[in-house]
Amino acid sequence: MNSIFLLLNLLPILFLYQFGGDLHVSLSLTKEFTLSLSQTPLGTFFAYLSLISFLLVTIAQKSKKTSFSYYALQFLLSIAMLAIVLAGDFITFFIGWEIMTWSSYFLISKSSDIDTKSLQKYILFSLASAFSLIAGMVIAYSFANSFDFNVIQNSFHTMPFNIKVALIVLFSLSFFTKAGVIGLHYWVVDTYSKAPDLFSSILSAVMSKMGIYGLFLVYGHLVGYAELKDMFGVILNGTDFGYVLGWIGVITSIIATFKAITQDEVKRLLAYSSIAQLGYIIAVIGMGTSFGVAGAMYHTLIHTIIKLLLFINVAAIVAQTGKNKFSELGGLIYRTPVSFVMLLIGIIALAGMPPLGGFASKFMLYNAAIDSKFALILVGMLFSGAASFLYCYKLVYGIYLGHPTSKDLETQKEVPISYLIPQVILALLLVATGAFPGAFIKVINPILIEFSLNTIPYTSMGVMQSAVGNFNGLFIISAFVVIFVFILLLIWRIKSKAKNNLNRFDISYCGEVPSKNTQLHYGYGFGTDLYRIKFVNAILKRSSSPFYEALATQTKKTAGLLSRMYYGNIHNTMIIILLFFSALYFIGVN
Amino acid sequence: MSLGYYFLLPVIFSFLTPYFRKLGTSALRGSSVFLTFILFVQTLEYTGVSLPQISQFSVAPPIGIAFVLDNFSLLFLLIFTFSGFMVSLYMLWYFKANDNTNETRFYVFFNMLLAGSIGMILSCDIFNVYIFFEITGISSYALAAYNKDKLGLEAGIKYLIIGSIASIFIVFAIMLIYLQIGTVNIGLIAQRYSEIDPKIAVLIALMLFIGFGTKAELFPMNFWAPDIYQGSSSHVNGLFSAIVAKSYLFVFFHLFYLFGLNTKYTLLIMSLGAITFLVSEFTALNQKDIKRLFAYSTLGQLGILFMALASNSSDTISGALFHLASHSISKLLIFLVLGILISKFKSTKITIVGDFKSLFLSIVLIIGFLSILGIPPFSGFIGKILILKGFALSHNYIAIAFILLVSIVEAVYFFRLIALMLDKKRTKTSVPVGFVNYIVLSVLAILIVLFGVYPSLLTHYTDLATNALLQPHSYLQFALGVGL
Amino acid sequence: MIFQIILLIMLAYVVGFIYMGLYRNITARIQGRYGPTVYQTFYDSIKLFSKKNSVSYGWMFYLGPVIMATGAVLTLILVPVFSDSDFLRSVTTQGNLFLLLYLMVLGPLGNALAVGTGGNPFGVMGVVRGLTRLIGLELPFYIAVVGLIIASNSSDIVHIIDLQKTTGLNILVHPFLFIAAMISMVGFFGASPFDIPGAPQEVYSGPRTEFSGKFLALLMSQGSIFAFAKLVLIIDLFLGGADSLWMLVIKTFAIFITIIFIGIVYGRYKVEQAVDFLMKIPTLIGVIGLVRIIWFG
Amino acid sequence: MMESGFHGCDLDDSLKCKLEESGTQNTHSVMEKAAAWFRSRSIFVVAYGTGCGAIEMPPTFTSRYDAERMGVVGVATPRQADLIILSGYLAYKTLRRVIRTYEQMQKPKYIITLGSCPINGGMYWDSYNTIKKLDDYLPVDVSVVGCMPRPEAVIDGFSLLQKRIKNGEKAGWEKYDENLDFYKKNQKRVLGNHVDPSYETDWYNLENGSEV
Repeated sequence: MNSIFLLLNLLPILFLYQFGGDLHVSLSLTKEFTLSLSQTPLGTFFAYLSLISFLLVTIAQKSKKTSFSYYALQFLLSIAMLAIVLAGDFITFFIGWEIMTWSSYFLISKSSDIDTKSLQKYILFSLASAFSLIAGMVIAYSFANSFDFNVIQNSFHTMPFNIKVALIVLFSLSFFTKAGVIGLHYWVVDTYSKAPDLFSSILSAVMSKMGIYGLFLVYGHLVGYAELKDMFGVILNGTDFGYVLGWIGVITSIIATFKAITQDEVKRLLAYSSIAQLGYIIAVIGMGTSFGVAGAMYHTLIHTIIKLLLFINVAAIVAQTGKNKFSELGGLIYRTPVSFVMLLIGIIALAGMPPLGGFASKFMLYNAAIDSKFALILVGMLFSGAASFLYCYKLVYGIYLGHPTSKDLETQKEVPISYLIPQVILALLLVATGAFPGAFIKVINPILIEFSLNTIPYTSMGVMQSAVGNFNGLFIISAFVVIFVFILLLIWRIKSKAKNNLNRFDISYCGEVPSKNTQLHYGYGFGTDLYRIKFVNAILKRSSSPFYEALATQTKKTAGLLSRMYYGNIHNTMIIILLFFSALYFIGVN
Repeated sequence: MSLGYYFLLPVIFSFLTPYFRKLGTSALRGSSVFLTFILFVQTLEYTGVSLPQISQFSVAPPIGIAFVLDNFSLLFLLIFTFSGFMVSLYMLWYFKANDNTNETRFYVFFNMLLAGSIGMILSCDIFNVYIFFEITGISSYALAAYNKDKLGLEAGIKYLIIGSIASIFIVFAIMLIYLQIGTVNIGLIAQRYSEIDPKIAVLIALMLFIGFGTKAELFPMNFWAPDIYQGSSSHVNGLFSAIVAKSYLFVFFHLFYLFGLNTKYTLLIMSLGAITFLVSEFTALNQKDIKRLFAYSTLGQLGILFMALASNSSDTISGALFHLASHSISKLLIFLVLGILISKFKSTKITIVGDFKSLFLSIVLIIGFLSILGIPPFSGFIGKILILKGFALSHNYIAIAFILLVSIVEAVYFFRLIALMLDKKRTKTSVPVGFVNYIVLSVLAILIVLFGVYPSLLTHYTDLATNALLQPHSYLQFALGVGL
Repeated sequence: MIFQIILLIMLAYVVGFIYMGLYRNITARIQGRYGPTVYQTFYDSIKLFSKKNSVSYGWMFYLGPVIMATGAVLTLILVPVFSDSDFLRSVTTQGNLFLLLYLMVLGPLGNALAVGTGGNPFGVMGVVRGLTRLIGLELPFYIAVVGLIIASNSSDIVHIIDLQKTTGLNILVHPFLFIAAMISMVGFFGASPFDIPGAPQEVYSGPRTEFSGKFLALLMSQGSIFAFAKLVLIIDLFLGGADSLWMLVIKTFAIFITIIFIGIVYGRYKVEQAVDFLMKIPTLIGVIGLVRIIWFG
Repeated sequence: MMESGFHGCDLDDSLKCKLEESGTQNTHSVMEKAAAWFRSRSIFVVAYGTGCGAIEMPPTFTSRYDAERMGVVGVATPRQADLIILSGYLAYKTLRRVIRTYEQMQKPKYIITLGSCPINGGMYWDSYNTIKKLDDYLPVDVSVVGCMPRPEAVIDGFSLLQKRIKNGEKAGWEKYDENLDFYKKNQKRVLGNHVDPSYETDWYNLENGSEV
């Protein structure tokens, strides 16, 4: 079954490749509705991104017992996403969007530890997002008389100002919910952590990117960055709109980063990290400059790769050990060395460390902020980046380093090869993007042209060019490797004998001898310091859940109040009818 | 076939039912299937004919009946006959699976119900409308109570009382009209309605509004409805939801537009529809009884229909009619599936949807749910988006916001049910579906999907129906031409 | 080219060690002691390299210090030590200030992996304290760097140095940024009051707890190279760089002695106090400088 | 102050100590001589404050006497240390930790004891839970006598140790390696079977039929 669906997943890629970037199909549903696919450079990028992700995840599913319906739904999901990114009008977009919503809902429900509350959270937020989208699209229709993107784009500037703002707000809300902007992220963490382990990678790596695609579509294509600038005016070197979005993104990423550090469940940490990383993208997506778009695109690519890698890695570990908490894992480094290296590459990129692709995308993001002179936003981004080192380290330490917290961890074997193949591919991609950061500029430039922005100069594969300095990824990575090897050889040559097979309990422990019962894994203690820092404590204490819980309670109360009306006896009904009639009569006559 | 047979055939079959019973149960059941099949096929034939059409039966002039079929009533006729056909097929299974001595009684009133509701939408004489109104009413009371259990009897009695009150209002209205204009022909009334003294006109409008509004389950006259749904069998609920409520809705809006009430009362009906939608969806949240839950859901959808149909704009109405058709099919599907579950578990708690194990039932049930929620690629989506698009074109953004916000509340309980179905921790019992149900339910589900992916099948008719409703010249011509 | 780089590393090594020795010596003098010779750290390093054995908990433990040293050396060659040297300029333009900001953390994170592998909870506690402190420590420094980048409209250090020849030294033009950066620098040097990660009274010596022999020696060596690189970075950013060895020594020493003097008079902050402090006063100073640049610059 | 040597193993006669008098040259190549010089110039101390001698340590390392000028500096962990200072009597309980600490130090490593107690039990000569002669359990390099020795004496001890390191004389850790049986046997006598963590001395404990 796996191989069948592997081939099936290859089909859309081949199909897309066959059309060579110029796919325009349309099919009339009714006299008003047309289903149309229209390929743009932006859509093509996202299409390949999602399709290849699905392919890799399907490879990883090989060794996990997976039912036919799971595969079928996943395939349906990939087709729905293809429809979203290739859609030429809102109807197609929305149909794809909703099929994505419910097929992912059923996929999530296949997890063994899902509960009704999380499912409800997911679907309600998804539907709220969809309804916000539908509101936007019908309002746009009422002025453009068409759901076609190009028609809406052409008639957008003729709409009244308040309608323009309403449209931007509605679409933004919808896509923000999907991307999990803080405040609207209530569903994200539970869903990501409780979904089937491999499906979490799709959720985080691909599905959240559909929100980003939507934002690009609206800001870049439908509204247009020039129009945004005209509408909202200019602050510093950027737009007011970009400034607001910048703060939204930065606050999202700072809060989510701190929340991530304090999580005990591996997938919850990754979920918060996902929110934080998408915060970066949102921070620059509205800036309306070439670098803003390029940074957001680049980070989209890198984040997809990283999150696929990390979630597949974690899924493999969870499948292998049956544990998903930092306090229950640990010390797997020499049991599963390949997995460890893969995760290491992932977190180096996640932290934005230089030799790998993570830095290239961060650099683009920072350049975007510099370009618009949004200094404090840039500082915020850097700050959240610095805080993210903590959760990156927690991720690798909690699972692989330190001490095994239970006996069965000491006898684990390396995870199945099918989990490792996609990880190796993704890790190589991260190295490649790190070494050749400039190569991606070629992909971005057509999109910038599509958005009628200036293109970014391209010099060579290895060099990332920017207005305020550039960096040579190839040089950095080769210098790193050369120095590393040099120092390694040096230290290797030094005679001081390294005693390698040291027992893991043989540590400096104040002269004591720790035993198997001694709690030596520090996985649990991470982030407790943070609660004592006033500023961070203020963030960690707050949560969006009281608000939504209160909303749910109030809704229930209202429902209870209203339903009391329906439990009266027949006399009351009659009296109500008569009273209503007389009331209406007097109003009507007078 | 003359239009009159739409009324006559069911009546005749209804009266013949005891004799069919004597021929054997299969003849009894077969007769109903045959009848509904004939009616449905006949209706399909009318789709290709130029409309309106008229046929009259005069006993001795001026006593007689005249039927007019225009595009608006054709749509309803399609829905009714199709739903009737589906239900009668379903009953083949139902009576086999459940020992029920009331079989004959059911078929009598089922045929009668069809006769009444079809007569109501075809008649062009307001007094005949009233008569059919009563026929429909009486058969529904009987159907509600035919289980003869406590809840069923309570439902029947309640329904009877409320129905009588509604009829009183209608009779008064008809009397007033007759006193003022001296005719009961709808065409003539429509022409001369403006001549009525405005104060009396208000009174007539309100009485008609209360009478039909009560039956069409409009807030605040719908407090009886959930009790009735709770007391009746599930397939009867399907009939109520797909046929009965829709037939009252038809008359309500037919008169609404013919009498030119749309100029004055649009806002009132729209806001009442909105409140219906809001109140019922919120109330549905806390329901523990599955039939009651879907009663509220039906009320809510009717609320949307009231909002959209009263909106005076052809786009919205066309969308509303699409939604109406889609809702009839989806609700019928849901109620039939629930019937299967209820007869298996002998319980009406909402948890029964989490207890059964049948892939087929799960899939069709979820299709029904998603369609009602308006999620693509199912027919409910097209209906909803058409309605919203219509509101958007008339720049009625408040209505859009309202529908979408309340829809989220609706989603809460629908997805709670779906989550129950998907909950792997519950112990699941397999449920026998029955061969005929496979056909019935798949046809319904396929139609939902078909209208979802290929809506122009249906939009063709809804557009014609909208035109017929908003520009009733040809209808009026025919109605006036009734030579009684 | 390789030769030049090796020469540079040697220079950094020697100067770094002497500075570290001076650090101990000056500290001793301030405390009224005679103190060790300035070469003491060099002796320590050689002694550690010549230890008969050094514990290792596997290959990741082995590689950690190497990664850390790589980070330090890479940082060094990307900071223009001599602002006039064409060769160094060409090398440093391969990177930029953002790259340096991240490279400066790369080493410690690499080493943190080794610490984690070592399995000593005290070591990991040290790392976590270090990373937590880093949250606060980086903030003023980031503000300063971002301010400079925006003020000179370039993240290229060479360009920032060149610009100071016309506009005047950044320490005078942007004093607020300099103060913010200096407070961070105190922490980057592990001087009081921000020396909580390796507080010997609490967590042994923090991240270095399990390192012995050649690994400890490598860590010490990279520490001095890294310290030198950081000093050079500060003088490049704020003091217009150095074009000769003498200028380099004088300027770096000036910065260095300031840091020593700050470090010697303060007690140790707890980690939350440190972050709290860093998020308040230096950040505020930095923001004032930043706002001055963006809105009034 | 006296130099510690192996002048008799009165506690156990079954094992023979391979005694070598101190003063033997152990360094041959230039490299090793240089290394020995550097070692003597830089001594990292883990100060194990047993007994009353702990009070003498702070003055030794702080302003008044400043051992750092000789390159002697305190560190926190045994992994980094070259020298352990035991500053007083050693109860059995303490001995267990001291042995553990000593074995975690990296070679070359040295021991300096302060006061009389580690030499002959001092005032605890008839205590039921105090060892009398540390040299039977761990190889002491330098014993600084006195009750308690003043910091000057301690520093004198340091310089003696430095001289011995510089000269490449055979140090205690080498003797410990060579006579491990002897030391372990003695340690076991006072500490019972659980002398050390099993992974260090599996061979030893298993030989005696005890499970750890």
